Amino acid sequence: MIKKTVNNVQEAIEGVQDGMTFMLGGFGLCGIPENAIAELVQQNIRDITCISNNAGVDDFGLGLLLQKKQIKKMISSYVGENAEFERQMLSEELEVELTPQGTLAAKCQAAQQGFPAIYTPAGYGTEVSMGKETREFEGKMYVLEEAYKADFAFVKAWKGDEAGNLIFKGTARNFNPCMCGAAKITVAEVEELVPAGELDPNQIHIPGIFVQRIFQGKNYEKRIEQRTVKAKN
Amino acid sequence: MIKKTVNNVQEAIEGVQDGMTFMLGGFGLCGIPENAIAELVQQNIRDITCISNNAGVDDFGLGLLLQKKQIKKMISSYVGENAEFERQMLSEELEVELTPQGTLAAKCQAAQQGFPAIYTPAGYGTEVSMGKETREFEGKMYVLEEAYKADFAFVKAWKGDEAGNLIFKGTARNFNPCMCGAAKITVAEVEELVPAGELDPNQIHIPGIFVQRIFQGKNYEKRIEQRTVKAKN
Amino acid sequence: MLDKNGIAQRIAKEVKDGYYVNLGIGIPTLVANFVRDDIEVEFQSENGILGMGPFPVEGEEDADLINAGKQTITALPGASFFDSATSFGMIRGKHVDLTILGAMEVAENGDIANWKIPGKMVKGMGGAMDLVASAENIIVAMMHTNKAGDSKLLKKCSLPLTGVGCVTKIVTNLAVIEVVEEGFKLLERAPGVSVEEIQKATEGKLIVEGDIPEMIL
Amino acid sequence: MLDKNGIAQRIAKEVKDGYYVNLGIGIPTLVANFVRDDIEVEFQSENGILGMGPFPVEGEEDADLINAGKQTITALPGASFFDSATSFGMIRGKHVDLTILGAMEVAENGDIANWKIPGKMVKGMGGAMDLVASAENIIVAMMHTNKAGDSKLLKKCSLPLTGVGCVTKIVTNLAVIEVVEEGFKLLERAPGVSVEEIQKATEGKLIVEGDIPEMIL
Repeated sequence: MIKKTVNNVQEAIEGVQDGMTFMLGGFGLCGIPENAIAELVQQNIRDITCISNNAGVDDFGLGLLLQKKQIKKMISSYVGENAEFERQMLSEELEVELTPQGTLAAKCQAAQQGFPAIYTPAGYGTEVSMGKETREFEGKMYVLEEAYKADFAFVKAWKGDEAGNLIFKGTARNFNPCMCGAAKITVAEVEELVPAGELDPNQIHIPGIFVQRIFQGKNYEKRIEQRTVKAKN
Repeated sequence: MIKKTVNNVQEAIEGVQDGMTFMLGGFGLCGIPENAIAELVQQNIRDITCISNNAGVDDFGLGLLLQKKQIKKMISSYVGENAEFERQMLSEELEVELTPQGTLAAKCQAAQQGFPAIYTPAGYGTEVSMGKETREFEGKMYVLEEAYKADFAFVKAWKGDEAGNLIFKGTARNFNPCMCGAAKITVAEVEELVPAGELDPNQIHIPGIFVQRIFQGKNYEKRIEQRTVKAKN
Repeated sequence: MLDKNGIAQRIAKEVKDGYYVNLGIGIPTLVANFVRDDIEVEFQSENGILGMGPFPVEGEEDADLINAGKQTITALPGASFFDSATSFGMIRGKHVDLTILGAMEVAENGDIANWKIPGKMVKGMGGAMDLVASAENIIVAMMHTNKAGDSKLLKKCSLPLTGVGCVTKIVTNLAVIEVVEEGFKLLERAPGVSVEEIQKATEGKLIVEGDIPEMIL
Repeated sequence: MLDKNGIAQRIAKEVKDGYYVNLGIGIPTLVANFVRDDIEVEFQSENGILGMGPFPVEGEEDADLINAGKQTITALPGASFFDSATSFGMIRGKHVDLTILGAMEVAENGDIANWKIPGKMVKGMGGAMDLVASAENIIVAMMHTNKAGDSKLLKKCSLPLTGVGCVTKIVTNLAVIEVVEEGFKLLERAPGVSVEEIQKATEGKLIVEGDIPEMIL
């Protein structure tokens, strides 16, 4: 077994530098790598390009990096719910590349699995496909989208083991598995880190080969963006 | 919940016809849809094109269909261990298309996920890429391989529920998940069929949306091809 | 004339037994409330759940269980969770039977625009472009006209497109319309709404053949 | 001169701490027996397991747990199972650090032929074409010459190729050879084998620079 454990978030993000490209898992505030984000804020890593489905909210998630103007460019599918983001975007302090959500997931997974590019119908005939190669297969048009490249992928899982195997929970899974192994170094933070052998090998969502470093995260806030409930009967 | 259960293998394979293309899960004899194969033999469905990593052995797996000369064409990555196969291939009774194993998996999964084609480096510069479109991405050459088309996919899982959700066991998983939803109709046979709600939604390998029919299989033989053991210490 | 709930109620009738359905944000979300309970339907949310249930009872919210609108939800028996790539694999692979979403504009050729207003803050297309590019059955839920009273059913979309030639049906506060090769084919009128009113509110080519029945909710 | 176990033993020294390794059928399978036990290594089998262990104790064979050679195996702590698409995703994505496989022929430019002899029964390439097309570190384990005594290290492969320009190292019964731009660079001699014997058994361009040490097993 190849051990992937590191002692803390500082060791986990060792090597991050200004100007790098990061993938960050999560959908909205669900399943985001809270510890890694906090440490990137702490270390004031700047001029970052972030590949992340969303951009957090004003005071949480990627919003924390935006507040300190650490992000140069966002590659996302949806960036609402964030006033500071809006301000930086409109003032052109922040570069924004909007990509269909499924294309974003596929471009990450293509990088993970060694596919140089994929053909997707999403965005054909829209401004998203402008300047991109398009092609017909059996009467339907597709856009050629190249795999992403990134220096680090920061993901958050529910459970993980020393070998880097990951299990996600509920819809906190989202983009996290697609980003594992899609960057030069994948850093996984988990709510519960267990010795190798404790996870059922049949139930691993992401095999450790896709993860370079794993650590036990701390103080998860797991904020809810839209608390919707129904009355008790 | 959308119920996918059918009562038996006869109902499960309803609609199969001579000349159709089938995907069949399994690696060697591990994780093959034993019940579906037996019923295809029973109903003497002929002129079949099979997309399957292997071709079984003389008296088991796809070998049973070969014995009765029901297969017109095999699309596989490895077809050894089968004397009748060899005879039919050399006598040109059987058409054989050999495809790299990873390409086979990717072409099934592309069909499942609506990708019209994929670019793979496998087979570039070999006879496998002859007549196929090739293309360079960042200095490396790739072969364009189109998604498979099939009428039925027959897969075998360990556990399944009424909603068609599947869980596989060990290396019996192999090609089975990649073929689910990759044909017009996917038929899953399982060792244990349970009511919806009994499987942990976090541990489903294949969501029921990729499966049209599911049934409880019978009399699994689960033959071992190479029984290798070590002495007790 | 229908209100938002009325539109959702009418669209619910398009949801058939055995359908996997993806509901967009806004009016489409309301459709779930009106689906007949004697048919089998499963809701997919593109952030990674199939078999989505209603909102949780207060106190049972789970931060790890949300829908694409970031709302806390529940999972029904038979549900499954999966990653975003698999989720859009379902969508791209045409395994989702029906997509219901809102729009700012629909053109008579089925083009849809619902993600961007030039000069205004752009929030992004989310999963909408993937959904409209792949789904074979796309119903748009929207008001027939915008706040300024201008038609949203146009000859040609003026806003940046989300997808081309993809909308199959439109249910508005005024009418049920099918998008056919020749244009907007009027199928039903909302209660109390005349064909003339619908015609007036429709900029694109409206096809009226024979008697147009009032819709039954 | 080495026997098959000797070749495996020498190759085992190429397996470094932290490597994920894919072993082909035949001599490569034997490599696992010789890997130092003070380093961390995991074996991947392309049919869907990472963390493959030794053969099971008699009576504990599981039909659902085999390797790519269809042999019954075990899973070590930290193992994981996955489907074939994911497995080849690992391979294609260069996550597997070392691939060890057999060959019928290797050319001085790194081409490899190991899957087909025209006119004879063809069993298929299995996963070999995927492995050689993607792996960055490919070691071939084979006899230096075939049964007829002809060299298997050629100027140009005569058999249909499995992959082009991909082999990085070759370990035979006679020598350890690195494939460099100019040809086969001789690194080590097998015990008791002279450079002349290696030269005689090598059809392709053999590069001999300085003293060639005898290999240490």
